[in-house]
Order: sequence, then C-alpha cells, then structure tokens
Amino acid sequence: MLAIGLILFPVLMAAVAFAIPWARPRIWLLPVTGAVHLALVAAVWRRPDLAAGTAWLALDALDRLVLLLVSVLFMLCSVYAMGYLGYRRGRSSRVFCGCLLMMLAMMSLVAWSHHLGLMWVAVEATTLASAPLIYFNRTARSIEATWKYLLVGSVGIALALLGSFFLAYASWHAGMPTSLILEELILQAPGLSTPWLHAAFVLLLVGYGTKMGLAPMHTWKPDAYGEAPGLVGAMLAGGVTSCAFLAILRVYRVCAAAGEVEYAARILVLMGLVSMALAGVFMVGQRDFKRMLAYSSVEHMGILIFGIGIGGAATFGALLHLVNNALAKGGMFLAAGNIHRAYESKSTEDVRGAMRRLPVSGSLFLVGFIAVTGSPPFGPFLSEFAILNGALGSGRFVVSALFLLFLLIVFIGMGATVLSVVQGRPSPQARAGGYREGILTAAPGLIFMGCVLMLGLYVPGPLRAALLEAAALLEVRP
Amino acid sequence: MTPLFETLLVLVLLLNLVALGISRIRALIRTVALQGIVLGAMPLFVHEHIDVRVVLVSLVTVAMKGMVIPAMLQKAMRDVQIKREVEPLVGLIPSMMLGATATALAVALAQFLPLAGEHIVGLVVPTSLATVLTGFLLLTTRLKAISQVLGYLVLENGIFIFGLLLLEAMPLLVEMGVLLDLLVAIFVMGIILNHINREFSSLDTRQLSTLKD
Amino acid sequence: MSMSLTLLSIVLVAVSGCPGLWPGGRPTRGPASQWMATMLMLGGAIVGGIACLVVLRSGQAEELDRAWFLPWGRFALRLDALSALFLLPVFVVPALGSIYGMGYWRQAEHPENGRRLRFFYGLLSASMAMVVLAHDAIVFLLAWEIMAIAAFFLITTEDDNSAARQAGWIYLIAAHLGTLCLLPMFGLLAAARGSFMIEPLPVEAARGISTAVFVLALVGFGLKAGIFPLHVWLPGAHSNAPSHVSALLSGVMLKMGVYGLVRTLGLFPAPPDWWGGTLLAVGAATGLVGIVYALAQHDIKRLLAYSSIENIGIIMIGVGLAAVGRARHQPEWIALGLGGALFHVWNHALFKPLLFFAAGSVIHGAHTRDIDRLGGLARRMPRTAVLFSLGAVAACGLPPLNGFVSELLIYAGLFGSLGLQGGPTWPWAAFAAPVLALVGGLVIACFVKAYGGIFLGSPRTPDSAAAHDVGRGMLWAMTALAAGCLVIGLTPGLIIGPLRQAVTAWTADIDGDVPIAALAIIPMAWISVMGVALVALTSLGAAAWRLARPSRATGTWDCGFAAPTPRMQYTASSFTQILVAMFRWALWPDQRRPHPMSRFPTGGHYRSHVPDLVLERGVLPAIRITARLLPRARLLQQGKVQIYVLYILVILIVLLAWG
Amino acid sequence: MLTTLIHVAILLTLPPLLLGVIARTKALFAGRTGPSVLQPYWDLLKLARKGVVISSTTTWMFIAGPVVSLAAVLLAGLMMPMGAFNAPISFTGDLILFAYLLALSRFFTTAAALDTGSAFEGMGAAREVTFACLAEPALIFALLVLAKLSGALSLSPMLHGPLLDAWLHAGAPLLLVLAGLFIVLLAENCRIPVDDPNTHLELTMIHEVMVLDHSGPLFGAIMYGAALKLFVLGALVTRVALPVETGWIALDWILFTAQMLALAVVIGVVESVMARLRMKQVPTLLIAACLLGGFGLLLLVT
Repeated sequence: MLAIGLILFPVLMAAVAFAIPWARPRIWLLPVTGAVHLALVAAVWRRPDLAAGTAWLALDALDRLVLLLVSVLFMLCSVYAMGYLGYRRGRSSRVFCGCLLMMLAMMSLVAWSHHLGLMWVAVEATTLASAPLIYFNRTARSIEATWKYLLVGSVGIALALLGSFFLAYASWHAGMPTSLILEELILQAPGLSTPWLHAAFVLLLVGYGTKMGLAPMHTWKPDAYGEAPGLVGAMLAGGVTSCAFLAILRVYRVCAAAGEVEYAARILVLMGLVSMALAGVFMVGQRDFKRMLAYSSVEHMGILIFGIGIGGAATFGALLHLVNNALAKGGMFLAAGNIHRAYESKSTEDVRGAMRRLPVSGSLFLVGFIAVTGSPPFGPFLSEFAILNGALGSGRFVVSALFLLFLLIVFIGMGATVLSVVQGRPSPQARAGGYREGILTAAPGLIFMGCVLMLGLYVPGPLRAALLEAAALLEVRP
Repeated sequence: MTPLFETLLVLVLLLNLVALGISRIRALIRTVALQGIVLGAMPLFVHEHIDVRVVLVSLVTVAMKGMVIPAMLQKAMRDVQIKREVEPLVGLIPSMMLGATATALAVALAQFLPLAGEHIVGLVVPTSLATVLTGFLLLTTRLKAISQVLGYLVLENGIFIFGLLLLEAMPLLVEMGVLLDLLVAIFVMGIILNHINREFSSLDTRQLSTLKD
Repeated sequence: MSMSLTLLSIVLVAVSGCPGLWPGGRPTRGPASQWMATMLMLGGAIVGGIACLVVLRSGQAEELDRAWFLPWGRFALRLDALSALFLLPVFVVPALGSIYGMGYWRQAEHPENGRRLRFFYGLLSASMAMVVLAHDAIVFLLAWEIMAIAAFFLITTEDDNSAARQAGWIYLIAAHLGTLCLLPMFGLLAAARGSFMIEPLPVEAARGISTAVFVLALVGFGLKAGIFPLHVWLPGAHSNAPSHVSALLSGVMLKMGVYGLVRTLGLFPAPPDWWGGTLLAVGAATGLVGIVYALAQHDIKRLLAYSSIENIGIIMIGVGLAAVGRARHQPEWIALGLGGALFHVWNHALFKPLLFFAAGSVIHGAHTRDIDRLGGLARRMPRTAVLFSLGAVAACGLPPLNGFVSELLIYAGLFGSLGLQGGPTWPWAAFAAPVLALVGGLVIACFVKAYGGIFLGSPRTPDSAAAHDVGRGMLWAMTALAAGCLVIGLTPGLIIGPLRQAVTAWTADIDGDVPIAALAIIPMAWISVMGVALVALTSLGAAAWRLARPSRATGTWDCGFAAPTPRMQYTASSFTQILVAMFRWALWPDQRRPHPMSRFPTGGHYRSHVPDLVLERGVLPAIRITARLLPRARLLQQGKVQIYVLYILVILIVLLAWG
Repeated sequence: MLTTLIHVAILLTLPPLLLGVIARTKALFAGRTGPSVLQPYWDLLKLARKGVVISSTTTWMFIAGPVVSLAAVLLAGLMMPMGAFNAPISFTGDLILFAYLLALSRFFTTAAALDTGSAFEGMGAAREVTFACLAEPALIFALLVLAKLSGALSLSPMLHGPLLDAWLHAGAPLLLVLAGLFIVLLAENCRIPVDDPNTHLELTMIHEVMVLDHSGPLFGAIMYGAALKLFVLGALVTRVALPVETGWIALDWILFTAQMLALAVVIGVVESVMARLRMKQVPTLLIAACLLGGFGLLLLVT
C-alpha cells in the first residue's frame, strides 16, 4: 500500500508535470512531491511494519536506508531547483520537472523491489529518466555527455540483465524452482551451481558497477556530472549511485548466503582499490572542478565496495559511508553549481576567490572538501576510520597501506583544485557578474553540510539501529 | 524438441555475421530487424506445449524488435541526411573474422560451463554469448552513432536468447518491462541521434570526443 | 572539580571567536566583538590555569568517562599532571596572544579576515586543550584534526597573498599525511588493546605491533612537531601567518606533536634501546639543522621558525634520553631527560611567543621582515628592544633566564648516561651533549645577529628610521611573557615539584614513582643564588657607570674613514657569512654575486638566499614530478565511446578469468 | 673561610699579572727587555681614571657589554677550583653553568660591538661568535671525560677526584683532552695562533677590533675581564695538566701560583714561536680540538 504511494505518487506528479502548460505551478510540484515522499518515508521509518509488502516489493533495513537518502536528497534538491529554474527562465521546465519526478519514482522502486528482474527494470529506468536532465543545457558538450552516459550505461545494464538470467539459471541448473526473488534466492543459495553463481556475480557487479561508476566502467561519469546542472549531479552522485550500490549489495547477499564470500570479497576489494587509484590519478592536476567532483565520486564508490569487501567491522563503516557520501556529495554539487553559475566557467583558470565572490557556496565547497577527504569532525572520517580498522583488524596490512596511500593522493589532487577555486581574489569581470546566491540556492547546501557535520559528532539512535540491522543482513559469513 | 528451433539458432548466428559484414546502414537495420523477428519466433518452439503467455511474449517481441524499433531507426535515418555507409573502425572483412572467432570462442566456452541436461541448452548458450560478443564488436568497431545503437540491439538480442532458457521462470511483467525499457532506450537514443545530427551535422562519433582529460 | 573547570574554560575559549561571526558588518561591532573575544579568552585562561595548577600541585589525575553518541569509542577525558603541564601553555599563550592581537590585528584595520581569524584562534586553542585531555583515540583524533584545520585557516588568514596560500597548502598536506599515519597507529593500538582507550599496553599485546606503532608515531607526531626532515611545512607557515598566530603555532601547537609522542611512548612498558637512540639522533640532527638554517635566514620570522625547530630538537634529545632510561630502568635518566624536555616545553612556550610578538611589533613599526633592511630600532622602539633582548637571551639558554635551566637538566641527564655513580651506562647518549653545546654556540651567533641586525647600529632604510614603538596592549602581553622568563630563570626551584608530578604521571603505571632526588640532584637554590648574584653585580656595574664622569658622545670611530653611511654597516647576512660558508655543504646557499669584468666595472648586486633543502630540492621536485607523471594515465580517458565500451568487455573477461 | 678569602683575593688580583708575564716572555724571545710584568696593572689604573667617549649610535647595550661580561666571568671564576683547593661555590651541574657564563659574556660583548654599527666591530663580532661556537663542544667533551673519570658532576670534586692516578690508568684520553683544552684556552682568549692581541691592522683582529669604540673604564673592564677569563680557563688547564698537591696549605697556594705563571710563560713561548693562522684555518684547528676531545671520550667509554 505504502509502496504504491511512494512509487506511484511521483509517477502521477510526473505525468501532471508533463501535462500542465504553466511553468510556475509545475516548479511547485517538485517540493510538494518531495515533502509528501519524505513524509511517507518518515512514516515507514517510524513504523516499519507499515512497509510489510509482497514478495516482490519489500523493505528491509538496507532499503529503508537508501530510500531515506533518496528522499532527503530529492527534498533538498527540489528546493534548490526552484531557485535554479528561477535563474533559467529561458529553458522549458517541463522535461526537467517531469524527468526529475520520474527519477524519484524509479529510485524508490529500486529500493522497494526484491525481484531482481523488476529491480533491473527500475535501474534501467533511472538511466533513461536522467538522460534528458543531463541534456538540459542543450549544448554540444551536453549532447556528447548524454550520448556517452546513455550508451555506456545501457551496455552495462544489459550485462546486469544477463547476470540476473545467469543467477536464475544457476538455480534452475541445480534443479530447483527458478526464481529471481531475493529472499527465495538466499534460501536456496547453498544449492546454487557455483560456476554460474560466480559468472552471475561478476556480470552483475560489472553491470551495476557501471551505473555506480566503479573504475574502469566509470568513463561516463566525469562527462555526465561535468555537463549536467549541479542538482542533477547531486541526484546522480547521491541517489542513483546509492541505488546501484544497493543492487550490488543484494547480489552480494546471495553470494554470501551461498558461502562464496571469499570469492566475492576478493573481487570487491580489487575493484575498490582500482577505483580509488584511478580516481586519484585523474584528480591530480584536474582543472575542471565539476569533473573533479565526479572523480571524487568514483573514489568514494571504491571506498564503499572496498569496505564491503573487507567485511566485519568495515561493513558498518561502509554503510555509514554510504550515508555520508550521499549527503556530502549533494552539498558539494549544489555549491559547485552555484560557483559555476557565478563565474560562467568551471575551470580553475577563471575561477578564483569563490569565498569572496560567494561567501556561502565558496565556504561550503571548502568545507565539503575537508569533509569528503575524511577529516574530523565530519561523518566520512568516522566511516573511513571504521573501514581502516576493519582492514587492520583482519590483518590486511598491505591493503590498508594502499588504502591510505590512495586517500593521500586523492587529498592532494582534490585539495589543489578546491583551494585554487576558493582562495585568492576573484577577477574583476567575475566580480562584476550579476549572479547572487539566494536563500533557495544556498540553504540546501548548508543543510547537507550540517547533516554531514552532525554525523561526525552524533549518529542518531534510529539511524544507528538501522545501520546495525543492515550490517547484520550483510554479515552472514560462515 | 523441434529441429526448427536449432535452425533458428543457426540463423541467428548467420545474421550476426551478416550484421558484421554489411556495409549499408539501412541494410544493417533490416538485418537486425530480421534477427528480431527470428528471436520473436523462438519462444514458440522452446517447449512442446504452447500457452498464451508464450504466444504473447513472442508476439510482442516480434512487434518490438522486428517492426517498431527498426521503423524508428529507419525514420531517424530518413531525418538525418547522412552518408549511408557504416564507416567501420575495423574493416568489414576483419570484423567478420573477429565475429567468427567470437562465435568459435563462445562455443568453446560453452563446453566448459556446466549445463543442465536438456540438449537445446548446448546450442542456446553459445548462440547467446556469440550474439552478445557480436553486439560488443559492433559497439566498438563502428564509427557512426546509429550503428552503435544497432550494436546495442544485437547485444540485447543475445541476452534475450539466454532468457529463453528461463521462459517459464521469468514472469510476464518482467519480460514486458525489459522490452519496454528497450523501446524507451532506443526512443531516447533516437532523439539524441537527431540532436547530434543537428549539432554536428553528422553522426560521426569522432566528433563526440571533446570531453576528455 | 578541576576537570569541570577545565571543560568550562575550554568552552569559553572555543566560543571566544563567535561574537564576531554574526552576519552583517556594522563597523561598530568589530572592535566590540574583538574586545569580547579577548575577555572570553582571558576568562578561560584564568579558570583553566587554576585547574592546571591544582592538578600539577596535587598530582591527582581526574577522569571523565561517558558513553557518547558515536558508534565507536567513548567520551573519555583524563587530566593528569602530564596533561596539565602541556595544558597550561595552551591556556596562557592564546590569552596573551589575543590581548596582543587587539593592537596587532585591529578589526578596523582588517575588516575582511579579522572575524575569521578570531574564530579559528579560539577554535585552535580549544582543540589543542582537547588533544591534551583526550583519553580515547577517537576523541584525540577529532581534536587533533580540528586543530590541524583551524591552524590551516589561521595560516591562510591573508589568502589573497600567494605566499600564504602556498604555505598553507604545504602545511595542509603535511598535516593530513600526519593524520594518515596516526589513523593506522591508533587502529593497531585498538586492535591490540581491544578498545580505543589510550592506556598502557600489556607486554604480550605490545610485542607484535610496537615497532610499527613507534615508526608511525614518530612520523605522524614528528610532522606536527617539525622534527628534521619532516619540518618542511614549518618555516613557511610560521612566517606567513600573523605574528600572534605564529606565536601560537610555534609556542604551543608544535608541542602537541611532542605530547603525542611522549604519550605514545608512555604506552609501552619495555621499549628497545634503539627507540631512544633514534630519538636522540633525530633530536640532535633536528637541533643542528634547525639552528644552522636559522643562521642563514634574513627574514625575522623564518629565523624564529627555524629556531623553533632547533628547540624541538633539544626537547627530542631529552625525550630520547627518557626512552633510553625506560629501556634501561634508570629513573634518573627518565627524570632528567623527560623533566628537562617538559621544562623546555614550558620555557619555549614563554620565550618564543615573546620573540614572535616582538618580531610582530617590529613588522608593525617598520613594515618589513627583512633584517637587512632594519637596524637602529633600539633607539626608536626601546621597550620592544629590551623585551626582544630578554627573549633572545632566554632562547640562547643563557643564565639567568629560564632557557638555561631546562638545558641544564638535559645536560645533567646526558652526563649521567655515562654512569657516573658507577651505575649502568649507555655512553652513546653522552655524545649528544657536545652537539647540544655546538647548538648553543650557534644559537648565540644567531640571536646576536638577529638582535644586532634589527635593533642596533643605525637604520638601513627610511622605513626603519621612521619606526615607532607599539601600543600598550602589545607591550603588556610581551612584558608578561618576559616576566615569566625572568621569574622561572631566577627561581627554578618552583618548577621542580610540578615537573616531578608530570614525570611521575608518565612513569607511574610502569616504572613506579620517580624519586624526587632524581630531579633534585641539581640544587636549584644555587642556580637562583648565582642568577641573583649575576643581576646584582650587573646592576652594581650599571650604577657605577651612572656615577662615572659624564662622557662625550661622537660618531662611531671608523678607523679614520671620514663619512660612514648606514649602508656600510655589517649586515646580518654578512655577520653569519663565515658560518654559512662553513655549512655550505649542508645549506647549498644560492648566491648571486656580481662579476666585475670591464676596466671600469658598473655597479652590481650581491644577493644570497638559503632555500630549505628538504623542501626546495626534495619535496617540491618530487611533487612536481609526480604531478607530471600521473596525468600520463589520462590517455585512458580519450573521449572515444568505443574504447569505453571495450573497457567494460575487458574488465568483464579479466574478472571472469581471475575469479 | 680562609680558603675562600684567598681564592677571591687571588682571583681578583692575579690575572693581570699573567698578561704581564706573557708580554715579558714574548719580549725576551724577541730580544727586548719589554715592559715590567706589572704594566697591565698600571694600564688598568690609567684607564679607570680616564673619561669616556661613546658613539652617538649606541644604546644601553654598549655599556651592558663590558659590565655583564665582567660579572659573568667573575662568577665563573668563583666556581673554578684553584690547584688543590675547592672553589668557594661548588654544586652539582656547576660545570654547565660555568660554560654558559662564558657564553653569556660572549653574547653581550658581541652585541655591544654591533651596537656601534661600525663595519669593523661587526666583523670582529662575527669572527668571535663563529670561532667560539666551535670551542664550545671541545670544552664539553673535556668536561665529559673528566666527569667520567671522577664520577662527579661538579668542577671542584671533578678536579680533586683521583685525577693523578687517572693519569696512570687513563693517560691517553687525558692527554688528548688536555691538548683540546689548551687549544680552547688559546682560542677563547684570542691568543696566537688564533688571534694576535697586539696586531695593529684592524682587518686581522678578532677580539681587539670588537672593542675599538670602548674607552676609559669600559675598556678597562674589558681588559680586566679578558685577563680573568684567561686566568680561569688557565686554572682548569693547569689543574688537568699537573694535578699534584703537597698537603701543606701555604705550599699548595704557592704551587698553584707557580703553575699559573708557568702557564703564562708557556703561552708566551707558544705565541713567540708560532705564527698566527690564516682566518680560514682557525675553524680547522678548533674542529681538531673537538675531535681530540671526542676521541678521548671514545677511548674512555669503549
């Protein structure tokens, strides 16, 4: 019942957005939908029993987590969008609002769907819904970005579908009733035929990993994030990636239930380190601060996967990091969007002294950098420290050393770019620009960073409980 | 199990090679359309008993893969007045060779995979893998954006073939969802193609490499 | 009781900067908020200072241990004598600094960054206090990193100046590298202890990890303390920050590194000899390198920064001796080594801020940091001159000021390592004593140069000729510090009690209490007597001079040369030219001297500049090379979608094959 | 008590005599009769009565120079035992205070030199601090060796410890140390071969050029201080060289005085037979002194 509300209401609103001809009310649809959605999610959090769904649509702790993230992101981004669309009167907001709402619906569906086939459909749908958003600016560069996003993404997703079929076949092959419903798969996991399971895991990891942006399938990411409007970047980096991660976690649960943890963990750790390394390499000397954010997102996806691969204490850390990353990225992308607007450029050659030109966004950008590179008192520090402790505790010293090394490279690469953006004096023509940050465009970022700061000093009880529950779901090691 | 089914599979393999070897885009589109129709026919022959679900699936598949999508692409071609050649990155003959090798590899790989007793499986899995690889070949060796769309279609076809194995396992809803997604994907790609052409007055992906590090 | 007092004062200090943060810039609020900030700082300092003194007197440790809202660790604080000893400067220096700042960094003169500076000034002080109090790794790391970041914002107060930006950037990298060493260190400790509490390890738990922990601690804390060769961030940061910030960084923040190292060493029951040996060697090297570089500088604040490095070296020698003492179970060595080191921590926290304040006043008055462009200020800023000279004498470790006493303790310990009372010996430590002496000699050269170049002779530029003495507030702050130096120097006996409590707090868990005799082998009464005698004799001489017949004043005699100009004076650079040449092999000074060619050579300029070898020829080139090499990998991202799809296929095959 | 009085008396009166003896010795070597050995006293009296000319650029530091350094050296002298007799002031660690008092006097002398702002005095000050900071470690090495031998951390017991039989069982280290100490003595007191006290070319001077602008009582104080310094360090050297004592108080005092005068003669001889080194080579000499001390310690502890 609630599921229907959470998923269909945004779809309905999207339809309305496409239908009605007036821009003003259309813009208002966003925050309204966001608020309703958030309210429903809150209800689910208060009374999980409300979420008692069918075998296809269910909601465990993990899903609740992702659902909350998506909802919060959308809420704040929709507020931001009102300010943003105010600046972009030239553009028709029809497609923009419609697709944004559609994205929300599909992401909620991903969180809900426990049928791998259905989940696949939803994930692919998020891709399709977000493509027009990336193309919002209608420039040659944005077309190119959209094209790559679409093609690379679709190919990856296609592999995920193949992977799902493999999984089904693995059970069919073992002579069991085939089904792609998560719970049933987990039940019959021990009997699954191992080679098919392995193949399925790799395919699904690569497939959803493409969506998540793990190196080397991350290639679409810098282009898409670089060209999309700031809030779309926030939705992609915070929401869509989380959904893809959720998909991978579900597959991982099947593997774990089948007693194939070592196999899966090995691959996850490898992919995680590769992603961190590549991201770091591309961040050093990065001139374009939005592309830099994209690579930072790649790095953090790597950290998530790495943490899951390490397992044990690190699992909790990885899940906490999921929350931190979504919020921090949201804040940084919104700030980056404002800076981009104000300077009409996203290259460090032109952008200087953002802290003087845009006090709030500039400071947010700097603070966000400090936060996402894992410095106290912000959330990511705790989660990364937990992951590191997990690695050390399990005696993986080399891996831990690499982890730290890559963190350092990322810090240096990111810091050079961020500092040159925020420090110094803006050029005269930059100061002359008409753009001023309003409450609508500044406040959401502040709220994001506020949450990140809070998570560094205080993890609320319910969240903590949910995290523990979710970690327990993933900790079925024999 | 009918020998017809195996013939269809062989036909699919042949169409892969044709798709790799063909030089005109319109012809390529027709080839893929034909492959779609063949695919659509397959579900009818997987099992003896034919229930309404299977028929529905096959009809929708034929309609989508065989008619609607090709029609959309043909229209896109008509809208964008461009040279009709495929412009391969790798020559046609070499890509056919590669396709043949891919097929051989697929068959070889299928020997390693533990397969359930049913004898059709022995052919289905290699065919689907070969088709997937063909799709990758088209995606990686063709310069025109539209031929990459076709590559993606072939890739999907390959996956669909594997899906035949789980025909009864896979709920109708999901089947339809998959096809719908495919349709929308191609639709959006078509729009993007159109914009690309308007922006760059060509579909040459060499123009689409300004975003890099 | 003292714990709650301390927490109260920490809160006061932390919020001291907040009144100014209120948005909207009515000029009237600026000074008001600055005044408020200073008052809060002072209040915090007084309350906290009392608490520290109570603990130092009784030696009773106070603990606070609460579960908190984070998934890991507990909110555990511990205030023992060792913490209190480090805590006192943390309260005193910032308070004086903000008083000084009221004159030095007036809100009216710095509307753009004044508020930010005061906010982070308070935050830095509070976080350092938390570092010292933390009894749980998570709390420690939180405080540690807040400290690092606050310091970064303070260093880049003038972020429109590129030098400050670069200094801040290098500092930030160093700080983060340090943190990245501390994370695994605490991780290992936690894995060994099973909890994040910072408490001594059982021997068997320590066995596996001790070496790794020691190395990580040495690098992680050494980066903060600025031991050679990890000092690279220090000179730039100190010279580009506002002077009262430099005072805080050098006087207090460096000591946080020392504190961390001492605490970590305190966790290990039986450290091997080589730990102490390493620390002694590092200390000696740091002291020597620091002072040699200081000699070669002609920027006052860079000079002071390098001299801080030298003092850290001296402290490290003491700590190293203590480590050897623990390895060899020699309470005397521990007491003298650690006692001397901790005592020097206090002394350095008194005279170095004094010197930085004085340097700030000079910059304030004469608008340059270049010693070779100053001179003759003693007649124009007499009070500042006297205060600077006091600081200089203290920094040289000369009697009757405080610097001498702490070095005396360390010397005594080093001599003691020869096993004078026929006890066991570890003579290698003794070889640090001559190094200490050499350093002492060089320090004198360095500060004679500094004082002479800045204050003596006649002004070398119009600016310095027009210099004027500074306002009352600034003088007041400096006077307080100078008084501290003098009092401690004349009555060092007062300090022995607190020192013993602190040393005992370090040893108690493992080696038991330190006999007071160990610290009291030096009769401090005699030191006082000699100091007083020295002062008395000097003032006697001065009195005699007053009574002497009126003297005639003329120009300086120049061996017959008629018209000497200020430019003919010996500059600070030429003063140390011989020494710099002597250490050319270590300094690689870059000197541009004119080569008069023609028969009637035209005028030429001689410029000499001594870059920091590790930074300019080691770290920066390394970074540049990496920055040039890494982007090679960009070939992976060439924008061809075909290639991108190929990556997917490749990784797929690789994983399938590898799995 | 009596010892203290005698100690102070000798400390205050004897030093200028050494200067006289040195000058006399050199004169004899040069084949001149030379001034009387008491000449330094007359000079001091004359200076004390003269007026003072001070440079208009100077500050209080110019006065503090001579005053502080004289005070410091006096106190140092009170801690240095004379021959067989303990110093009036002796406590654990006084040897460090001793070394640092000498350093204190150097700080103020050189600062006072810079106070005039004259190029020549700056040059002299530069040389002074440069050479002194190399003499410092040599002195400490020597003290380490003596401390190790005597097991004491204070000058008086250190020099009355079993120094005599130390010569028997640890002769080599002591010899090295003695050589080092002698070099330090020459360097610290600006004697040939390090510095030539009665050269007349400012460019070649070290100590003399620093005090060019001091005149009258101030200059007297400086001269007197220099003599004291020579005497105090000399006492150390002689004690290490000949740690003999008879046991009869009067005899020991005479013995000590004789030793000091002998030392003065030796210095005179050295100054007469040697040429002063080039400035560049002075550091080499002092580093050699350090190495001597270092080897001494090494021999002792291994």
